[in-house]
Amino acid sequence: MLTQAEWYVLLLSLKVSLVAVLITLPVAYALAWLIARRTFPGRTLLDAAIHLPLVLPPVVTGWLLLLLLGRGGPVGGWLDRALGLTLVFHWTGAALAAAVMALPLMVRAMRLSIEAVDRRLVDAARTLGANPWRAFLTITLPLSAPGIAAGAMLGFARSLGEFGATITFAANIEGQTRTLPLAIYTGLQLPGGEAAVARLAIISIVLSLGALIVSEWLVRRSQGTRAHVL
Amino acid sequence: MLTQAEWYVLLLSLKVSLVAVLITLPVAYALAWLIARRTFPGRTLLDAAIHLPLVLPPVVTGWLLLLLLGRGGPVGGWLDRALGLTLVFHWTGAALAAAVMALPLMVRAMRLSIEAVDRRLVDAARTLGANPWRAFLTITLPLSAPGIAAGAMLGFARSLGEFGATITFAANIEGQTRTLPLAIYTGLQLPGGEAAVARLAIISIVLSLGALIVSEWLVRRSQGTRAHVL
Amino acid sequence: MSFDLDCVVRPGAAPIIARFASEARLTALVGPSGVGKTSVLNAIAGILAPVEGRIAVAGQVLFDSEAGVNLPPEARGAGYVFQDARLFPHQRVHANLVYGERLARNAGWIGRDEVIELLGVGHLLDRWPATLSGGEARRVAIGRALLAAPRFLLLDEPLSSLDAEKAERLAALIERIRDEIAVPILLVSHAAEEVERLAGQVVTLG
Amino acid sequence: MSFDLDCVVRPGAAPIIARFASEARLTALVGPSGVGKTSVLNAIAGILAPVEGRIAVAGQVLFDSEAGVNLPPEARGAGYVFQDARLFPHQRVHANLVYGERLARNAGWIGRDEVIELLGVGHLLDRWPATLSGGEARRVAIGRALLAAPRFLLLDEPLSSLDAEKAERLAALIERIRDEIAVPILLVSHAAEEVERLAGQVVTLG
Amino acid sequence: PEPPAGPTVLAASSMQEALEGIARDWEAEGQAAPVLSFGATSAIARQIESGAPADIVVTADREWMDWLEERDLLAGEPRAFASNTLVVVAPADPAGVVPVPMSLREFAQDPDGGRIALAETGSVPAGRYARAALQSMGLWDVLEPRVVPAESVRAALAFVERGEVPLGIVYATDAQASDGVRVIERVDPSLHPRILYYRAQVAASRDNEAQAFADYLVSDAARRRVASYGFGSP
Ligand SMILES: Nc1ncnc2c1ncn2[C@@H]1O[C@H](COP(=O)(O)OP(=O)(O)OP(=O)(O)O)[C@@H](O)[C@H]1O
Ligand SMILES: Nc1ncnc2c1ncn2[C@@H]1O[C@H](COP(=O)(O)OP(=O)(O)OP(=O)(O)O)[C@@H](O)[C@H]1O
Ligand code: MOO
Ligand SMILES: [Mg+2]
Ligand SMILES: [Mg+2]
Repeated sequence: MLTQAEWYVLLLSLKVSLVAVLITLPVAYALAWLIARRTFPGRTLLDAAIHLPLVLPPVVTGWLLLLLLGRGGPVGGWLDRALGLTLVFHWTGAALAAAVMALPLMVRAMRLSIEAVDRRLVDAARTLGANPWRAFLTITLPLSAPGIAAGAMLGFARSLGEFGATITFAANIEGQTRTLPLAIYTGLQLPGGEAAVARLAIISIVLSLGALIVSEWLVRRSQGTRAHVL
Repeated sequence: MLTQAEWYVLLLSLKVSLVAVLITLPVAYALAWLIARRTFPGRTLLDAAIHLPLVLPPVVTGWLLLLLLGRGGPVGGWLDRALGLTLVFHWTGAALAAAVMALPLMVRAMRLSIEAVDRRLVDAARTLGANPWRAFLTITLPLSAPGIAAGAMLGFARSLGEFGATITFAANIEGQTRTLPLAIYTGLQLPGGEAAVARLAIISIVLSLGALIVSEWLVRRSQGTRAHVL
Repeated sequence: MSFDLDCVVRPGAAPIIARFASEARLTALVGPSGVGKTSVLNAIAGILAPVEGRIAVAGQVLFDSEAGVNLPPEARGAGYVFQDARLFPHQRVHANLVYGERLARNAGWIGRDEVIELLGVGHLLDRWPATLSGGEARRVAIGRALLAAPRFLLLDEPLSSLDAEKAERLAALIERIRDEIAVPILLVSHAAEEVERLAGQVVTLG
Repeated sequence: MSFDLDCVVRPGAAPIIARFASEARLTALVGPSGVGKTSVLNAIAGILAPVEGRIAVAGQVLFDSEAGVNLPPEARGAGYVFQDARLFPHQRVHANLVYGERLARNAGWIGRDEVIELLGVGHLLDRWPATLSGGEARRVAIGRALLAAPRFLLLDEPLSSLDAEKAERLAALIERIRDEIAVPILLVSHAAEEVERLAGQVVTLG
Repeated sequence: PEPPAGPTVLAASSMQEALEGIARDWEAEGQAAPVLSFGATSAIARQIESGAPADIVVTADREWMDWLEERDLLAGEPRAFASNTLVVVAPADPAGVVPVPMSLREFAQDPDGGRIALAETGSVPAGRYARAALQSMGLWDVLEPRVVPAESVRAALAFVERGEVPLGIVYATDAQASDGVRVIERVDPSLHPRILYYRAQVAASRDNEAQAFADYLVSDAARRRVASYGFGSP
């Protein structure tokens, strides 16, 4: 059904998107919690900074990543020298670009769910002997699961579709950074590439449909979670 | 401070994004409600279809819009003949592209909030004489306001940043469809265009920061809304 | 017949059989915790559909599985004071109080000012429900139900969490509604003296 | 001294002054609805910080604005039965019951099986809180507080919404805890006979 | 598949097909296949500037090459290895929405004749060449308000293929490859600067084969290959 090259692109896309979502999940949740539950100077600024990759054209985000994380950049140079980690032209760079683009979506969904958690339940946990950290782990975190699920799903979908930042930062290298959207773009550049583009687009669609079904199923399995207290 | 051309781009971007969010809000909310509260055959498929613009590269979305809504397309041809409405090369087309790209983000946020509304409150409203429609308007709708606000904010930010679908569907016409991201992209293509790009990027950032502050302020004004029932 | 029930409700796995007819103006529904009192009230109010059977209140059939009758909650005219207060968290106390009054088709049988006065909630009108004490929330919930001009009342432990004085005042109000306005009342209560004082008939569930 | 309070709490605009010392094993806190009973309990439990003053329970200072003492709730050892049940909606009844037991540093003074038996919640262990009746939820909340091995108990109307038989059983349990285990108890109740039966000292607020 | 092990080539998207053909020839000669990455010329140049581990750069015009040269990022002179021309195209499907003119001049004289799709005339090379040609023909002032600036040549081509505009100006190579358009006019190459594709070796290149592949790109074999896709000689 799929050619070997298509399989390869598909697997790479999955790898990049999964890694992007997994590295972003804890970061996004921590940011969401900070913004939802704490007031501190610069809170709105932090919120705005998180939204930046949404507001800027993806190509600009990719360019900023390149300035910062390219081997000539301040962070990228250090990564390169200290850890031998090169992000540009590497699938980890594609994952990073996808993660940055997915971050604002994930933070928003999680924040919405954290804000909906009844603080009186946290109080109850505290009186029962839970320290703040434990109350967070046993009450706030599980009760905000719908937001985590929604955020993960949004982030995964966004990562699957990420194009502009990836091609600018990580380039378009077969086997490393040519994910589905880049392969589709590459196909669109070829005269008569429409058939290949259509095939790849259908793969994208099927993939996201599959992810959606899995995530809905996971959410429904933990339905008890969402029922309201008497 | 800003050149006249920059002012123009800024105002156009604002117009396009605001219109995109305003036309998408009711549609997104209706879809979110359907998915959150109803079970019907094809529910998951509808959900997947809404996510498509997130998963497909923006350029492909723009291309599909062109196929469908271009003057030669089935819907676009009808719009053109019946209503004299041409979307391609027109700012309404840019707004439509932005709306399509913003839709999945808005639906997800709204759905999360609708699912968090306690149905027992709707029951209470019904016993007090509210028909389903009225109970929806007075209970479900206002209680899901945090999701509406978050969705509107996400959608607005996404619209401000939308590039790929817009340039593919509506092209890059000054005064009609050259929004901030397109202007930024154009600048980036030129050697030495960095200064112009930086100015425009800062405008984008300030704009989204402003929108964020306004939306946070609106949400905080209606804070009573989010307090929990005893 | 004020309340005439012969139905089966099933909120969980176990069926609850409600079969009673009461001529009394005020009927008390008693029974141990978890026996199904709240479920029966929910069925009468129309927010929990019985598996089968028939529910009639004040001569009007609200539900009849055989005849295919199932009035929606808003057409039943129940004045339901829930066991939990269920105030609308996004509306201030005043808006909560008048929610049903605004929707009522017929004129109410009790005035807004009178309700506010009798329940002693006048100083709370501008407050959000989340800031109310337990007893305050309960009183607002009672006021909200009364102001909806209901054709009958369903009271699920209305006097619990009220101090003696306020409970007395409310009991007197219930008596007045029972005797003067002749609205059929179904009262769930665990307090024996309350039941004794108010009820014309006692139905024991389970 | 079991409870020794001299503090001001301010949940809303109006300050609530709590100034009492009680030697009794069980102290009843009474007063009209809205006077501030729940707020005082919240202050003792550590989830509502007093504006100023001092709170000591069983000889231990929990809060002292002058000395800068303010123990976090988890270090106070309160067994708090809230006025609303506040069960954790995402945990089944069993997990709710043992939530505090798992965290307790010292061995509890009552066993899990005994609590389940006495409160009659054995058949509910696998249920979600949202499916419980009012009285069932209250009983689970009581069990959850008892199992946390608390150093003192704060009971906010624990017997409301329980039927006579279960209320009696629970009152007997409270008596036993009071007499045998000598855990200081602060009880909020509107029922005169309950207060009379259980309390060694009655504090009237407001 | 085996990951390619040859030199890393960053190239303008418009050269994709031709470069892939050259790479296949090169591989068939027993060499390690080059790693190809396609994108906008601007993105490629910036990737090199930020220290990306690339060996060879291929651009669709001279400007970005100069930009790289100014920054001492190149090793040796950039050399042109292919050329292109512009054509005026119209939708192949006569049932298009707009009436198709016979020539560019006729189109310019009819103010209701619709719009013309070009690549963005300020930033995309194809658009700049097209503008220069129109200026030489004296048509730019008339046509400027009617221009639809597209993201790239391919996007301009798509507008014509879909019948959204009656005319477009694109590269001859693109028109040749598309079934959706027909050429109604060729643009005289003397009306605009020559359209040349350059290749250069990157200064930071560490691949041993890079020099060899850079040489191969300007060889006769490569010239024959690019010609098969419609490109001309430099
Ligand atoms: N969704 C549900 N799933 C399973 N069991 C349920 C559900 N809802 C209610 N029940 C059970 O149905 C029974 C009747 O509940 P109901 O709330 O009507 O009791 P009640 O008589 O009002 O009790 P109380 O006096 O404690 O309020 C209880 O045993 C309760 O646990
Ligand atoms: N967040 C708040 N904002 C304003 N007022 C508040 C807030 N929280 C509590 N109050 C007020 O503080 C007072 C004391 O409340 P509290 O809950 O302690 O009363 P209570 O004595 O427990 O009453 P009840 O017997 O009705 O439960 C009440 O008048 C209440 O309305
Ligand atoms: O909007 Mo993009 O730059 O096509 O991902
Ligand atoms: Mg009940
Ligand atoms: Mg209280």
